[in-house]
Parts: sequence; C-alpha cells; structure tokens
Amino acid sequence: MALENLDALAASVPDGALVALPPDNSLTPAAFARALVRAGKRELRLVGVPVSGYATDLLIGAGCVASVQTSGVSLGEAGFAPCFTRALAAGLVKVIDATCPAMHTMLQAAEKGVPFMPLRGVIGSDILAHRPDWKVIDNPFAASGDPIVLLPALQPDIAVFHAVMADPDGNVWVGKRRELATIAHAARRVLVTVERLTDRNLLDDDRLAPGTISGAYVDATALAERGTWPIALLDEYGFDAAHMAEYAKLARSEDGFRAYLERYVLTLPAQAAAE
Amino acid sequence: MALENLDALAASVPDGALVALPPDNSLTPAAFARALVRAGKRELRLVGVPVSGYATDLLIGAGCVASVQTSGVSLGEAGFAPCFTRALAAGLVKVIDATCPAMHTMLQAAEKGVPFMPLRGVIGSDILAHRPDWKVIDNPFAASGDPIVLLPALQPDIAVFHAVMADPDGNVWVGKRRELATIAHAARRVLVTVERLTDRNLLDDDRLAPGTISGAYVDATALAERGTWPIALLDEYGFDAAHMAEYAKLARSEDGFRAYLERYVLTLPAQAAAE
Amino acid sequence: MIALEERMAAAIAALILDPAAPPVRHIAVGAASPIPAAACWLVKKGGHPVRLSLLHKHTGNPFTEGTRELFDLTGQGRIDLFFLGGGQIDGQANINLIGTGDWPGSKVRFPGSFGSAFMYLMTPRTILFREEHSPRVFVPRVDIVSAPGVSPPGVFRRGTAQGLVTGRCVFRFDPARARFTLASVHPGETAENVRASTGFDYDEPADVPATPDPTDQQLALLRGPVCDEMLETYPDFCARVWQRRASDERAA
Amino acid sequence: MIALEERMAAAIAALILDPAAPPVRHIAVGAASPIPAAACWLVKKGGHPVRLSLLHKHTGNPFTEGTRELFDLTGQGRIDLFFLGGGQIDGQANINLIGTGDWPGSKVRFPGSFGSAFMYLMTPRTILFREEHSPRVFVPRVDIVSAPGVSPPGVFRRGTAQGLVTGRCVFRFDPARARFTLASVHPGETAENVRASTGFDYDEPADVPATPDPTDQQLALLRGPVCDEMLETYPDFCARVWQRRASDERAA
Repeated sequence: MALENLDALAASVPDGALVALPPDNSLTPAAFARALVRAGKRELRLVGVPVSGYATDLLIGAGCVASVQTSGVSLGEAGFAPCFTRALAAGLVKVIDATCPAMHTMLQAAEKGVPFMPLRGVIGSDILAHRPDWKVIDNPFAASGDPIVLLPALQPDIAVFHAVMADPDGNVWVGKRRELATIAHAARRVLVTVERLTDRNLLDDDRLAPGTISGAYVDATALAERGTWPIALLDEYGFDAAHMAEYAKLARSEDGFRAYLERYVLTLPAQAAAE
Repeated sequence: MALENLDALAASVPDGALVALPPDNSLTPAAFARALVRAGKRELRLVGVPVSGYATDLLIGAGCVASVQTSGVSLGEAGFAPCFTRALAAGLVKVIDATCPAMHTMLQAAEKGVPFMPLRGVIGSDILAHRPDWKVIDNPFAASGDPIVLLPALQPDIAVFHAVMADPDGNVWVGKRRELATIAHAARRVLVTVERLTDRNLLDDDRLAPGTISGAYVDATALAERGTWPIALLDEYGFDAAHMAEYAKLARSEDGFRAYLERYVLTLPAQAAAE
Repeated sequence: MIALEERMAAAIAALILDPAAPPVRHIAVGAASPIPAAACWLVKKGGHPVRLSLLHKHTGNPFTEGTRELFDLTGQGRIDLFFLGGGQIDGQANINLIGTGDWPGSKVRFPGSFGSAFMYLMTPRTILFREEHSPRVFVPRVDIVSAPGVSPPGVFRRGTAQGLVTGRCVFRFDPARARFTLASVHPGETAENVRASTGFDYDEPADVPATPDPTDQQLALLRGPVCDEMLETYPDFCARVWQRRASDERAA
Repeated sequence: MIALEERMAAAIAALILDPAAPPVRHIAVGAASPIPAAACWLVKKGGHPVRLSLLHKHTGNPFTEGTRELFDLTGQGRIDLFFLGGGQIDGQANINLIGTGDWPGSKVRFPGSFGSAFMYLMTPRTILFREEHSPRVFVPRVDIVSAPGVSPPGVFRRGTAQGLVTGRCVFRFDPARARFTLASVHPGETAENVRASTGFDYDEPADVPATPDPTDQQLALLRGPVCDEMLETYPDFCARVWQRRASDERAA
C-alpha cells in the first residue's frame, strides 16, 4: 500500500475510468473530487453508490464527466444538483438511471464474483425499459409464472472514498459505514483518502477491526484533512450547510460555478478554505 | 427486546425448528446449546453457517437433532465430530451436504428477500446431484453456453449466536464477527446470548456501532457468562483446548458422552464448570 | 396559526394509524422527506410503539450497512410502511421522479428514482405525499414511470399506495380499481378547488369532509419534541416551519 | 532429524514458488491445514512478499465478514492459491471430503466438503496435500466427488490442481490429460514403493529425483518464526512436530 500526495493520487485516475463514489452521507471523498478537477480529468464515468451528490455535481460542472450511472443526483436539502441538471439539458453528460437497491445488487454481484444477481420490484418501471443490460427471467424456483429482474455485475475500475484512519498495512477505518466495503471488494482499484494516520494495526484491535476495511483491498491512500468537507465525517466534524447552500447558489450559473472553482477548488487547498 | 433467562430462552425454541448456528470460530452459542439439551428439545433441523462444530455435535449426541444442513461437521484440531459420525451411521440424523459459499449465498438471498442467488463453481460436485433444490441454468448474460448454479433462499426459523454486549434497545455487539448480521437479517427470529449488559446505546457510539447488530433484528437476549466456552470469544477469553480434547475423548462412546452431559451440561451451570 | 406542513404531517399520521390498515411496527423514511418524518415522530412521540428508521439522520442512524440495509430490510418484509413523493403523480398512482418530456427528462429533469422502483412494490403500505397540488404535478398520465402504482397479476408485489396527502387534500387509493377517491379537503379548500387543481380523474363522495386540524396536543408535540428530533437532519425545514435553528441552541 | 511435516512443508513451498507458475500475491489457507500453513509462512518468512489469509487464526484474522469474505475474495479473483486435502483423491485429481461407500458416506463419513466445491474451480492454483499415502486414500476413482479435478469445456473454471504433496512423494498434475506425473520421492522412498502405495495410475519419468531436503535456513525458519506464528492456531501440531506449547511460553 502506497501513501501518496492527494493530487498525485487524483492524477493516477485515467481519463475515461469507471469511478464509484459513495453518496453525500457516506464518507464522500470531496477533497479527492476537487483534486480530480485540479488534475483536469476528462470523460470519467461516475457510479453513484447508490446516489450522487456534491462531488458528482462538482465534477460534472468542471467538465470531467462523460456519464453518471446513479439512482439520483441531488444536493439534499440544498436542492437539485445544478451542474448535473444544466449539463444533462445541454447534452454534455449522459445519465444512466437505476434504482438504489439495483446499484447495491450490481456491486454485490461483482463483490461475490457472480455474473448477475436477481432483484425484486422494478418491473413496471420505465427504468427497466431503458436498461437493455437488465434482463427479466421467469423465477426458476416458482411453481407458476413469476417474472424477476436479473442485474449484471458492475465492477468499477476505481472506487474512492474517505476514511478516518489508515494504518501502515493499508487497512482503513470507516466506522459504521460498512457499506463501503462492498465497493472496495467490487472495484479493480481502490483509492482511499484519510483524515489521519495511525501506527497501530487496525485489524489487530478487536474494537477497531469491525469498522476496518482490510488493506488487501486498498491500492493507495493519501492524507486529506477534512476530506469530506463540506459533508460531515461520522462524529469527527459536522455538515457545513452554509457552504453547501453557497455551492448550490453559485453553481446555478456557469459564472457562479467558475467563481466557486476559483475560490474553493483551483487555488486554495480545500482544508484551508474550511477553517 | 426481552431479556430472558438462558434456560427460558432455550425453552422458547419449538421442537422441529430450523435453527442456524455459527461455527466454532464465530461466537458459537455453546451455553445456549447446553440449555437446549437441558430443555429436551427434539427434531431440531440445524443449519451450519457454513460449518458445524461442538454445539452441533453436542445437540446430536443428546438426541435433539433430526437433520443438519452444513458444509462440514468437525471439532477442528480435536478431530472428527464423534456424535455426528455415530448418529449418521446409525441413521439417527440426516445430513444435507452443502459447500461453504453456498450456505452463505442461500442466507444472503434470504437477507435480500430474493428467491435465489447464483454461485460459481459446484458444477461437477456430487453435492449438486444430491440437492434437488439447487438448479443449474444457462447464464442469461453470457454470449455462449455458461452453466451456473442457482441456490434458493434459506430462511432459518431461528438464528442463535453469542455476543459480547447487549444494550437496553436490544442492540448487540459482535465485534468483527460481522457475518453474524447475515443470519440475524435472514432468520425469522433471532435469539442472542450475551456476556454482559451495557447501559449505553451501542449504535449511538461511532466506535461501537460498526460491530453492532441492530435490535431491529433481535427478538430476545439472555445473559450467559462465558457463553461460547469452551470456544474462544474474541479477545475476551481464549479457546479451552483441554476441554475440547476431553469432549472429543468422552464423546467417542455413548457412555462417555452421557458422562460428559452429566458433568458439564445437565447438572452444573456451564460457567461454573469453566472456572 | 397552523402551518400547512403541520396539517400534512397530522394527516399522514392519521393514515399511519388508520385502524383499518395492517398494524405498523417499523416505518422507514427516505431522504428529503421532512413532512413524513414529522408525521412519524408525531406518531412515536404520541406514545405509539413504532420503530423508525430515518435514513438520513446523521447521528444515531440505525444502519451499519448504509442504504443497502434499508432495502434489505424491506426485502426481508420487515418494513411495513414507506413514503414516496413524485415530480409527477397520476390517477393510477404511478410516480415519476425522473423527469418530464422524453426519457430521461427532456423538459424538466428531476433528481432520479432513488429506491422507489423497489420500495413501492416491496412495502405493504406506501403513503404518497406532495405539497404542491397543481395540474403540473397531478397529471392524467406521468411522462415517465419511476415506479408503477399497480402491477399486473403474477408480478410479485406486497402493497400499493394507501393514500396521497397534498397541500390541499387527502386522497385514498383503491388498488383493485387503480383509482383515487377524495377523502378530505384541508380547511380553506373546496372539492371544486381540488378538482380544478388536479390533472387526473378521481372519485368523490357527495359530502367531502374537512381534514381535521391537528389537535393542540399534536401541535405541541410537533413544535417541541418532534422538532427536536428533526433539527439535525432537516435544519432548513425546521427553520422555515418552526423558526428554530440548531445553531441557536448549541455551539456549531 | 527432519520431520516428515517439515519435508512436506518445504515441498509445498517449492511448488508455491515454482517459477513456471503464475506469481502468487495472495494465498488463503483453510481450516485444519497446518502443513500448508507452515509452507506459506516459510515462503513469507523467507522474504517473499505474499499476503496470507489464514482463516482459522484466532487473533489477527484479517476478515470482518467471516469465511464469507474468503469466498468472496476468491470470487473476485483475488486469491491466487489455495490448498485442499481429501479423504480420497483419485488419478483425475477428484477429491472426496464427504465419505466412502454410498452417499453421504455409508462406510466412513468424513467431515464434509467445506468450501472445496467452490474453491477448486475458482482459484487459479490449488495444491493438494495428504500425509497418509496409501491405496485407501489414493484411489482409482473417488466414491463421492466433493470437487472435480477437471471440468468439461464451457464450465467456468479458473484453475486446477498444480500438484499433490504426500507423505511419500510429490506429484504434478496435467489438467489437459487429467493425469498425475510423479515428480519426486521423499528420502527413504522409492518409485516402486510409491507405485505400490497408490491406487490410481500415473506417469513416471525414467529417473525419479529425490525430494530435496529442507535447507538449514528453511529448518531454522520452520522451527523458529514459522512455529511462532502457528502456535495459537495449531497448538497440537506445534507440540507434535516441534515440541513447543504456547502454554509453556505464556500464561494461559
């Protein structure tokens, strides 16, 4: 496991990569997203696990994104995602709609190394009609006709998330955000930004091991203090609602979004801006 | 969530129930198994998740068990499971053979509320030939023929395991033994024995929440100090190899097994015997 | 002065506690649903034993496997009631969270379907809610179906909409006929008003009752303990409806 | 005096490090496999960078999702090498962990298949091991197939047996021909001896080399740091082979 500089870590993402991002309530790698903008990445294919928020909207606004597969893009109480909405209307980004449990199921199929998994529901939704990669079969275990959706495994090229701690073996502590283990297991390459480093092995401590993702899945880490800001990080720091409202307001126009980038992304380290 | 007496908790298990038990390295409810013997339960259908050890062998020896669905029954370094082997030869118990990942997959299907899940491998094993409830289909996502096994969801009537702590809301702390969440999610009824009680809410503490199973899944708990003995409990106490060797030796004969029951199960509280 | 959000929360609480409906043990509330969240807290703080899983509660969130745990819980049959809104809702109770115009929302794009395509079929009871009651929202036929109101025989489905609570009225839904019936209109509204504001057809009794005002006890609960529970998750909502800010009450 | 277990561990280590085989980054070791565990530690303590996942290590176990995590890791293609034994093993490398006689083991019942029916097909390399080398174990055809040695075309399979290490010799396996070849015999054994002790047919070169003795460095590693790592998980094995007990070295 290599410890890298945040911008070097972001620079390692190839243009066009299929990148899985957790939503705004689950250790979003916001500082990493800003570093991707600074690195000028292009044609990224984002995967919202299962939905998308600030980081995705920022990357779309900055022109880094070709497509986003997700069950929803929103800034929560701050409203619709302005860059996503504008880029979609302008035909600059493609959205591949899903429904939340389908995103989880497709990633779990990749986690288990099976080519597909079934999911109940969904039949009758227009999502299904627009997903030629999803199939409906007759449940082989039912006595009579019982249509059920099969979803293909979804293996991201890269999964990125923020964690509280990393140890020298590359184990990272995500606390109760255990769902991040699934994208770590499913992806080909896993990049983790961390709030801080620790010397002790996280898996050797019975109190910390339950919230730890093994370094077996982690390819590289980088330090990023306040790495989820403006989003909350467990009990470490809270949600910066004022900043999110400022983002939502500025991002409503191209000019405003450019001003946001200048102020918070391109010139200043994000953590300094957060003070 | 009700806090009950250990023997009352065991008495609440109906004869004939499909009971999921974790293996000997994952918070085995050994004291609970001894209480089931004292309660004189009959015709239990045990499910090894994914394998079976001391508790299953003890229950079989005591005549509590009609069948065991499992991927293996063994006492680890202490050797073959003597009561299981003897009862199987005598036709007193039925074994339904599986392979470990199939047990996990069937329980995960129940956890997700889907009627089946696929699993790679298994084709060519005689296990498949003896599981009419497992089906082989042609992978609908493959370009050419690609047979793959589908396994039905397995929903235990009851899942039982031991935990370190329970809080007043019925949340229980299992530490890194997160896999127990799957049987808790999959089963109709979940009984948990615990080493001790705590006053604080385990899910409210970001350090304890990752190793906690929500009380939403827990139907009843009972105190059972040294509840996994002679098996280890995380970093709380170690494996009692001498006792397991004594069990393995005594259980080799019917008389020896009766002596074991008299000494450790029927007359003495197990924790006193362990001192 | 009773806020519309308070009326809607009380109306939803009445549907939750409808004695004719199956009992509710565990209710889940999705993202961006402050009015249903307030209704659930109102039920719970009113002394009814019910387990609430509020997905977007930052602290004390009951899940350790993220949103997947909510969908798995629902798959297991453990969630008795859920709430769904809609950018469009039609008379067959189809909901559209994707957008208007052609796929995937060529006129107006909404955020997306979230879990609706699963939850609507897998939950025994769904209460639909939408504050804006206009022909723009309540349409004869949704442009895009995020989740269908009813399903053909043979499609696995545990339940449908129980009702629809809007800023003007309460509808009940009959899945056998795939049709709404006006159940009550909020004070200040009339049956004619509702008809004019609704793009879909529905049934209407000869006498349409008024939606009861929240009781004084309910208002006290909403403004006190319910707001206390919601401050962290829905700060803007609490500020708007109850003029309370978490930051006024504790250091940030 | 070199213990047979030490010879077998060294022979397995040589197979692990076989330069002709694909490189090994992550090895998993199942339950009740002390000799393969010793071989893996020998490789690692010998300075080869390899990740070991030892399922039954009580402390420092790398998994937080139990054995499921091992099988998921394997499904993901992250486990390069695994070990399997067998109550019976036949000349096509079929293994039987269920029992002899009729299903499910009417003559002798073994513990069960564990993960073999999955791991054998999903792991790029499997090393088979069995200390007892007799016609009772190495049979023409296993009574019951826990996991097949080879699979027909079209069946998804990542790998087969690389070899079979016994108390008498080392075999290599050729999946294309579904047949073993004798690779070396341990000191004190002869090709004739092996033939007489083996129930299945196999190929044999004109000159059968001797299995090399473990080097002094290997023996020092096995008896020191390797045993240190194994004491907790395999106390009986360490006591038998190396006359060391954890309880002698620390308070229980």
